[in-house]
Amino acid sequence: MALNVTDLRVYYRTLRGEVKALDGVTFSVADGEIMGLAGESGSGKSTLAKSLIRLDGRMRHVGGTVELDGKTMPLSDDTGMDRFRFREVSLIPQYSMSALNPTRKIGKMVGELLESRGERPERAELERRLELVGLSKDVLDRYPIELSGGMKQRVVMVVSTLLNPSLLIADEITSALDVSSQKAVATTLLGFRDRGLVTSMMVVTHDISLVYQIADTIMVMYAGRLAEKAPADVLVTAPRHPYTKQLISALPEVGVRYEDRRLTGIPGNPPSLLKPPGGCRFRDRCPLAFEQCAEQPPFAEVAPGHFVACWKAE
Amino acid sequence: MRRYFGRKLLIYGLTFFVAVTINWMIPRFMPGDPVQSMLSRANVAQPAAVEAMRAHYTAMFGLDLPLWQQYLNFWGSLLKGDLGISIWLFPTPVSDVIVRAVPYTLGLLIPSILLSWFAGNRFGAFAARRKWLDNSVLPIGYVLTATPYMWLAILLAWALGIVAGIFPVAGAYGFDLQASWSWTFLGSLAQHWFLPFASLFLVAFGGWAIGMRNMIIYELEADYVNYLRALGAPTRLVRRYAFRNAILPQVTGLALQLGVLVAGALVTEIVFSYPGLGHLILQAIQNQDFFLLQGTFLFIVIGVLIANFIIDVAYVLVDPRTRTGMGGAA
Amino acid sequence: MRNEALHFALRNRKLVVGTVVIAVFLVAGLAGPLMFDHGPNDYVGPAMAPPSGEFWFGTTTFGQDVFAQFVYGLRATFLVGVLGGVLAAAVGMVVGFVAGYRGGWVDELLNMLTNIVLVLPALVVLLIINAYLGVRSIGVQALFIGLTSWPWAARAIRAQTFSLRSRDFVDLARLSGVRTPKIILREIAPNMSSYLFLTFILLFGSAILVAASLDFIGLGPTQGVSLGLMLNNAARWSALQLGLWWWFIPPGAGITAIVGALYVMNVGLDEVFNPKLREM
Amino acid sequence: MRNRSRFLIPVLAAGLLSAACSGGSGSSTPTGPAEGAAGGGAAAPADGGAFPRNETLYTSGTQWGPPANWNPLREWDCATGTKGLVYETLFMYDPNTDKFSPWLAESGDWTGDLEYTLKLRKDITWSDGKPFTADDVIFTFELGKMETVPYHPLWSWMKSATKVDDQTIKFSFSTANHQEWANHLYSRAIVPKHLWEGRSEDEVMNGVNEKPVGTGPYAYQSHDQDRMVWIKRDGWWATKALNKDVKPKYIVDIVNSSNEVAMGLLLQKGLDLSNNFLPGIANLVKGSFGIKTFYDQPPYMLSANTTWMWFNTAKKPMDDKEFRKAVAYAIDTKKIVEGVYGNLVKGSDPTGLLPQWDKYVDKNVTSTLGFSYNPDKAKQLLADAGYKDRNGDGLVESPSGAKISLKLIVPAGWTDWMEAARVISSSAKAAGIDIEADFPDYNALVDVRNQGKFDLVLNNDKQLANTPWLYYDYLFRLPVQKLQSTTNYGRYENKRAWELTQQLDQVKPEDIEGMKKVTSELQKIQLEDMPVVPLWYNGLWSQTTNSTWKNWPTSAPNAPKYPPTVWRNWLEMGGTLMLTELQPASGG
Repeated sequence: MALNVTDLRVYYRTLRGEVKALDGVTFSVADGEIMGLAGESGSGKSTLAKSLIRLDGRMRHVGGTVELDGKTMPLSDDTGMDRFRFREVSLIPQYSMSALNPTRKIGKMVGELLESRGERPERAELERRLELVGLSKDVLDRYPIELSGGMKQRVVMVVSTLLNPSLLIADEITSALDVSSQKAVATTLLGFRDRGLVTSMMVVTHDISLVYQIADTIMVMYAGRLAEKAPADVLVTAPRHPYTKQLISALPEVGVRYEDRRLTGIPGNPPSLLKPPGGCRFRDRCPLAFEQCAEQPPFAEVAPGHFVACWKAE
Repeated sequence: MRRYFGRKLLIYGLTFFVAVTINWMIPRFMPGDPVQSMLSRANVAQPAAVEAMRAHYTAMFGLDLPLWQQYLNFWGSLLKGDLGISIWLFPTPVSDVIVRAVPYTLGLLIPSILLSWFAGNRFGAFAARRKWLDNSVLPIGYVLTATPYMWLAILLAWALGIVAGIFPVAGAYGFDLQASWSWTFLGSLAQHWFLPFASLFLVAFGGWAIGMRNMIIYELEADYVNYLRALGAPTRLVRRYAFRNAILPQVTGLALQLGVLVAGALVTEIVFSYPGLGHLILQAIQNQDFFLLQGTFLFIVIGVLIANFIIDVAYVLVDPRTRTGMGGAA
Repeated sequence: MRNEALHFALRNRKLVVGTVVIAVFLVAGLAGPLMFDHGPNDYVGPAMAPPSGEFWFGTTTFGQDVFAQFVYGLRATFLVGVLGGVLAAAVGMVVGFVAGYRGGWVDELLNMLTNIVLVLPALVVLLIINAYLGVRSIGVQALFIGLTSWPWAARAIRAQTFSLRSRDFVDLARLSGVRTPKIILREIAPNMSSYLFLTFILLFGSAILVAASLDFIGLGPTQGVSLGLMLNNAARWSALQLGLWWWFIPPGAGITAIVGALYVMNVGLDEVFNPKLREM
Repeated sequence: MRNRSRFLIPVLAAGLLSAACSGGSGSSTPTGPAEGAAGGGAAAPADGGAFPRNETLYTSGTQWGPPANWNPLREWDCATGTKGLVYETLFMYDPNTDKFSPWLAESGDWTGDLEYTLKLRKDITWSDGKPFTADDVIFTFELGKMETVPYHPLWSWMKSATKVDDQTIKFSFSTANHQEWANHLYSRAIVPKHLWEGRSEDEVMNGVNEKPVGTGPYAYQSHDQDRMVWIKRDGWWATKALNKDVKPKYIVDIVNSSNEVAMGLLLQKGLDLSNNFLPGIANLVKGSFGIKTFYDQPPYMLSANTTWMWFNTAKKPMDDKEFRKAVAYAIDTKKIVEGVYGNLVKGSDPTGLLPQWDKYVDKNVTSTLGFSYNPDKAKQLLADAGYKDRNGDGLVESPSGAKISLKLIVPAGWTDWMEAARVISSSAKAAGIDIEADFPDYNALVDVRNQGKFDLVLNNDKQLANTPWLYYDYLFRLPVQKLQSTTNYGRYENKRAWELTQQLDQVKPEDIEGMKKVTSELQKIQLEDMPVVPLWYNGLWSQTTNSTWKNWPTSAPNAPKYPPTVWRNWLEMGGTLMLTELQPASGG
């Protein structure tokens, strides 16, 4: 098992109190697994992705553990986490376009980064990897501003995977791209896994149709909790959680890109995470809701590799 | 890059043109006749003699020509480096008066600008996001940068000069000395230089430190910093990058602040009777010597333009974006 | 959202301290002069008296009440700051909005104008203008300060406008045929109101400093009293050499406190408006 | 190219040391006196360029800008001491005793109604070794034939100056203006013919005269932006002829940047003689700071000139002498003297004549016609002349009902005068006269003053001299020109007064009674018509310290009484003699 997350709770501190953005999440990602992570904005998917690599100033690790390759990651210890970062767990951020220091040539920046992590920069390996994503080695002598958006994204992808991490988190990396670039990026990610440059991958997105193309499994989150996790095919074709069902049914046709606003097209709003109601959080919007839903349903395995958090999912 | 410099030079050229025109225009459309006032100080009894002298000086200053011709002549003599003749220090050419004062002003300005810029940036970057420094030292920075230059100068002159008697508060070197390369003389020079320098330095230092601190805080929230952090880059590297990026607006800021700094030097010189351009301006104003005032004005404008250009060059060196032909921020 | 801003505002120490300082001086400037039945320049006491119960800040060489001068001077200082700041902000906004929104040759032209005024050292220009003015007043001083200190504001506003110009709501307004000035007023300006306010605060502060410098050089208003003029008089009448510290410390401290408070307010407001900068 | 480098080099020459180098050696600039000019065998001072304190006299208060020329004809802006220390005059005049003493001249007498014979001393040499002769004197006076030379008007009543022998000159006149001539005798600096011959008019008047060669006790040593340094010259004629010697080897005259700087230097004993107006100095004189003034109590200073308030008599209501008188009574001069000046000045006599001219004041006239601050009297005068407050604003309107609102102009930045103008404004308002103080800049003020476009203006252009004629010339000169640039700013036209003034000019200076007869009549006219209000006497600002040099002139019984000043045009009124009386404070 590459990644084991157990009852992870991460809250946001705000003035009005703690926002329970991630409220008891348990799942695992196997070696070689590419897991898509979907959900509306505010569902906690981004919080989850961030928690696994770096909590920002307002986030607090309240409880639960994360194990990567058998080692527990000290989420709230910023320096302790450094041991894992880059080497064990790495990130392709949403903001790839601006993730590179504008005042350093790319090659130099990579060199300095590696050196600061105590790694020996190997020019040849770097160039090979760039080639993999279709970039010439010239980019190393360029400043970020001289590259196009797509090029920058690919550079970031190369940099992030340079130390062959066990887990690569790709956070909404395609949202800024057009359809054909999205496809290319998706393919590149697949390539990384297939060549063994990364062991497992977590692809955070709001676009199930895209993630469906590359993911082995898809996990759906709702209001800070897990709703459903299943192999990609199963989830898309036979979802069991009412929320997933609504999500999927909102897709005009599997594999076709759909508009972001469709997801929010589901009637009603997600509950406030400041003081979330007890029990199932989808209750208010759920057509199937009944008394038992006042109790929090477990994230139970209803079929091999298929987990659902719903009393009616049996 | 050529486009970048081309544009800059065009702006500077136009600015110079505007400055010269303002310079020429203002005195001629303001009340008061410079020759008249000079003569009235000459205290000549006989009206006939006054008339003769008046005609003489008016012809000499070219005030009897048609305006357009005066304007052209003005440019003509300007390009020859002739800024006219000082009324206050008649018959010294204005350019000579200025040239004598300039070294003192530069001697104050250059070290105080550069040192305050370097020290302020270092310090501001150091203080940013370090709780106790941020809370204890930055208020001081705010007070410093809000202090009117002349007031700090007055305070220093009073406390260290008059009350404590450690530093002299007037002149550029002891009145008992003559310019020479002796240690006594250089020591005296440094002693007289210190307080004006210190007050300029402190005010500017406060400004740069605050500016840098705020810049760094912005930069530390930038995406590339988050990315580096996510990849476990140590704070040292992150701060180095943030500093490097935050310094860019500070370089531009230097160009923007130049006018303010020059103004600060002018009033500081006035407080310390330091014989630079500020002192000259005060004298020109008090003696209604408008040729000198104009000359000094032009000289300062030229100086600021040159300094701007130097900063532009420096900016190109530190900001790759301008070099790669994408056009800079500045 | 509004409430949140207010909440942060009340909890932001910088903002609170800055506002309180400004308020105290403002009240002193408005109400202080009412305490006196004499003008600031009247000879009311013994000459060169140190601070006492009767003359809180002592007296000048002429026996003028320094405290009375101080509170009257505050008025002048606020007035020149507000007038100069408002004028500079107005010019900066007009130039910035028009340049940023219109783009093209209008932008080029205004940008060039901005750059020219920007490069000219403002105080020196003011010096030369003021030196030739026969009669100088606070209004004229503020006018010229306003006319020389707008460029950086214009530049900043232009950049902001530029980024707002292509937003959906602006496009929408434009497509529905709203006229340009209205778009700027209704759509763009409100969306950067906090930014405009910050700009105004900085212009306010710098107008005060510039005015003080002019006053100190002897190019201040020819009538009345201001903090800068007090400094000028103190220096001219040898307050330093005669040890009349009560004459030159209050006006400088007043200017420093007001301008410093404005700067601190500015940073505080910035933190309130910009969540990224909030300290956790 | 040369011009370009003139601009660029200083800009590029950064750093302090280069600043010191090029800024410090002011004498290397093209206009400064050339290197060789340190004539008189002057050697650079020892000890790394420092002037030994005990041999150096530090003065200030004259030079308000860097020394720019050493041209004694430019009496108003030549470097301090050019006339007096280098170039000397034929006579000395001591205003305190009203005595002329021969200086370069041995004697001089009116040898006819229109003829004056001057005898020169023998054995006087110029600092370049050439003998001083009658030719030099004649040459100097003949320079006045050039129109731009300030004493050109002399030639409208002087016919010729002819050499009798090397030591004797005969001047003949068309009009014997005795008073003026006496003034010329001690005011004109004599220049060496052999060096000035052949200079064009422009050079004579506008020349810098870098290498001043004179007959006086000092020679040019060096100068910089902020100072003028003179070095004692060997072989000054007076040492032998009059047994007078100047003690300081160096005189360093410090350029005033401001009065407060002078005060600071004085307190640190960096100045021996400050001729600055130092407000608040009375406190220091009374304290233990070692600073002395001529008197140790008010007014502390000798008087140097009168501040007058001119009425523009060409304008209403200032054309009405009753109104003018009312204003004169309405001004609280005492408040100016005490409040503004802290008793450093003295209120003026109603005639405006300086204390040194007291003997020319006809007390009978002043006791009946004199005025003093009396608001009730002012109101009475106004009421009698028909000036009444018709609209109840506390301020009077003119008999015709027109509003009266006058502006008293004073140059902006002249802070003491600005304060005084405020006092005048408030005391006039208290008496019902609307006078507002206004502070245009100096240029604008000169413009409106000379063109007669003002209401009221303060002025003190005329200084103490040998003759009150100068004052009456200032008050009454006719005809009124389009521009009145130096005299009669009020455009006051009184033929009788002008005739009397001219008459006064022709009275011999020794004939005190004859002068008094004329001045008495002038004073009567002046006080009856009140074209101008004398307000206060400005001091001959002078503060001294005893740390290095002693025996300064003071009012104390045994002390010298010469004017303690190095102001321009005062050295020949005793300033030079003051220097000869100085003694080193220690070991002297």
